[in-house]
Amino acid sequence: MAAEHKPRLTRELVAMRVAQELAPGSTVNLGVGMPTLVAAFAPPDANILLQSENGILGYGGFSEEAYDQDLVNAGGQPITLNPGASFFDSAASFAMIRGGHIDTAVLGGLQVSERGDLANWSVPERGGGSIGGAMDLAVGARRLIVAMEHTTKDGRPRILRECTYPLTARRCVDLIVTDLAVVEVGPEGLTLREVAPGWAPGEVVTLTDAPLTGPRGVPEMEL
Amino acid sequence: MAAEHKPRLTRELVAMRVAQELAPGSTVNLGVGMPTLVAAFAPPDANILLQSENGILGYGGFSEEAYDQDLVNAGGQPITLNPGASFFDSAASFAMIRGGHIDTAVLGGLQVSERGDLANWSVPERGGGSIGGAMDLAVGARRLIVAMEHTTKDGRPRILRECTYPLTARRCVDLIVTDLAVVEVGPEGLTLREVAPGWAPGEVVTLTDAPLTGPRGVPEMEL
Amino acid sequence: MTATIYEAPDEALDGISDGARVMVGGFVSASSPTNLIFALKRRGTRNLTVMATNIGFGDRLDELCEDRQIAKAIASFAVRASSARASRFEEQYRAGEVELELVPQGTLAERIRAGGAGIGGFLTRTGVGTQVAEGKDVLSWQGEEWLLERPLRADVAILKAHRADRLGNLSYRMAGRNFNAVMATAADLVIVEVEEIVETGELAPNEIHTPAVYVDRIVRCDPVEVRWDGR
Amino acid sequence: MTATIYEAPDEALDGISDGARVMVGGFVSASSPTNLIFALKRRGTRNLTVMATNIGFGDRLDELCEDRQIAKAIASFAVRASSARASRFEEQYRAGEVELELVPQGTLAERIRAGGAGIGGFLTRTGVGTQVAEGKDVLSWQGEEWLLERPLRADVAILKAHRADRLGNLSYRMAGRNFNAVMATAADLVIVEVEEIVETGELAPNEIHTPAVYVDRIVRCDPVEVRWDGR
Repeated sequence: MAAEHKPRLTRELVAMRVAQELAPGSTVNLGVGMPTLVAAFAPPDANILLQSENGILGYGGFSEEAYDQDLVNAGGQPITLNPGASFFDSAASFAMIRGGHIDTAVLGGLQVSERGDLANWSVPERGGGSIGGAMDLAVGARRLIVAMEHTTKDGRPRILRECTYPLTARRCVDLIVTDLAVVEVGPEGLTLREVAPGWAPGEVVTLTDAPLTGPRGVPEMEL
Repeated sequence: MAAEHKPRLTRELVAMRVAQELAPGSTVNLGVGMPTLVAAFAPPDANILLQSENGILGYGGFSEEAYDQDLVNAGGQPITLNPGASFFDSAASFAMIRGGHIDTAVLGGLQVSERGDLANWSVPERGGGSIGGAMDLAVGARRLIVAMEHTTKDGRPRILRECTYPLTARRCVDLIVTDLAVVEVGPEGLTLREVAPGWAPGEVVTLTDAPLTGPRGVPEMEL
Repeated sequence: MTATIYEAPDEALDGISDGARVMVGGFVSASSPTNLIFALKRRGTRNLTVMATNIGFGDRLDELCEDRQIAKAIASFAVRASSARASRFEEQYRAGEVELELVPQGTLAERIRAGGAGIGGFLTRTGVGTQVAEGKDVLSWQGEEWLLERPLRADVAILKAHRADRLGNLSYRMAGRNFNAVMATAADLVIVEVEEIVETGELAPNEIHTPAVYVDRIVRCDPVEVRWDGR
Repeated sequence: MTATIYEAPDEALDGISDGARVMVGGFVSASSPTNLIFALKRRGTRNLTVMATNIGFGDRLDELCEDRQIAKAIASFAVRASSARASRFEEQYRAGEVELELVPQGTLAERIRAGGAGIGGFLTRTGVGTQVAEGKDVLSWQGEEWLLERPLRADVAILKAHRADRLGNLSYRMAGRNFNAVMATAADLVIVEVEEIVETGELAPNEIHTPAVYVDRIVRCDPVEVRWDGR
């Protein structure tokens, strides 16, 4: 079977793999889109504090039933609160984000470069894009995980030597989790840490523009 | 009787005259020392909101009986709260002060220049001095009233062509109320607006280093 | 000054003129001043520069585009990267009919705070090396590059809080503080819709999120239901 | 990380070493971390740089001068202009034995906020044309001069709040927020004495002034009576 037709991880499985990265007791901000799904896979006893940039620390899950328009996350979704949750204004929220008080942010991505540059807010050929809190989170979080599809819909790599889309921030990404692989960004470039079940490292390398080191003996993700 | 031996206004009378300057409904910050006394003379029905830079808006008077160490003003004095009072932190308090949200600040003074420069925090010959909130209030308040003695204890003028003590801020004073006079600071210099009861304008001019315009027909203060 | 209480949102907007710079509080559905937005629509004021974190994503600010009242938006979310159903703002933006200054959300909040706090500018790492840095001063300090961002102020802010007292103190509900609390400090005229007005003294001192000194006008309105429409 | 609860203030200071930069919250008597100050005295840690809005004006920070633990203070009130009874800090300052960086109170609060908020500097009119401006960059903007002030951070902050929950959320009483709330954001290790520790969930979300993310250690202590001694 040609690599481009093999099954890839679903969005939920990518989120599940990202959730394994969250340290117990850490403070985490989940971006809109695929990163939002991570909340459902965080171990409930890990005491993870979820921060939402519209001014909430300690929200729980998503609940349509509990819908209250004054209690939505940064994606506008209805959420619940955990005991110990608190509210604050947007300036205080971004002081928290930009001041390095968020242990891990998980953002969606359009492109990541071999140096860890991230592009995730604009698709120039579509002539639009919005920044939201992405630039602040990319710069301010102590650790940045990007959750994205490994290639575009027409099969072009999203992990590149240089981003071609407008940047969100330079040298900000620490880990990339895609539907094909886990890739770590280090000072020397990118390292392939894990591949999706059923995928060979070489197949992943073929679908990656930037050079990946360590492609031999790379384990499959455990999900 | 030589001018230097004539009775001058007491601190309470200076404070009473300053209180006449406070517009109904205005937000006012009173510095430590003589300005603090102004609180007692503000008309109770004028709805003046007193701000204290340690994070209180809407305090009332001073009350030893009500002493609570968590409820003190910027001078460390025990205070009471009026209905509608609120608390905030020091960064928020100085955002309020520096952002132009205080209508009037009343500060003590050591020297004022003819341009309205204020020196009120350091006496170099004594080798000390502390700034506290004075520089922020001098720059941030919409209107700055200085309440001070017209001369030093040994009779030297405190209203000068140039301040000789370290400045609090340049061109910040709008009105000077002393134990001898009310002096307005304008773009063209200083104007003598009122004199203390029993004092002649010429006597005040003699005790003032900076030129004062309008010294004929100046009324006595009404207290 | 003690806040003035108005009977209806239309009256509360009295004095807003064409060309005004207007801050609009709320975060999508949370504590959005929707009654005041509707009143601004009825009023027909034109050529507005609107500052809001989002426009056209469930909030009702997009309705001001129906009669082309907005000339420029300063926002963090305004145009989708995806090809989803377009808001009116997006249509007008893509047609070159409205101007957009896209600002990172944290920089937007901090610029507004600076505008209210008498700060003449601040240095942030957000936006360095991106399109956001174009035309701005970049300063080096401690081995890093920092963008010098400037304060934002407005002629008018339209905001929503949960409760106000007669003096003008405000208390927000849940995640309602968001941009409302910062915008209250940074506009010459601050107009707030609230769900309830109580007597002065009924809000406890530590329950007040926006002190009365920041508030000029209050109007009681039933909240309008608004909902994020996805992205 | 969830805050750690300590049994005694002496243990809560574990790890503070000679030469540490220490922020001390409180405003004179209001929410002063006096139990932690006393513990720091007992500990005998030396060569400290202390950041606090006041020292020796009723607060008990002056007691650290008894054994010359303070090498430098960054403060807004520390030395009287008058010839009133001197604090130990004043005596040591006048004898040239301690260093003092005198900072306007608003600039001190804003520099600490900047340190906690990832701001690399900010422009203020406070201090322009005064001794405070010496050695600092002055930038012109909109026809005015602005001082570029830099952020402040510390190794440790010792603070007092009224109540904490087990997660580390803090609630202050009356005018207790003052410098405590900003310093909580700007130190690598944040240690807080509180009058009461409650179960997580017992502080209402809008009653929390310092979210748990900022707090490392909590210790329950009866408050010490302190009083302003005049100026």
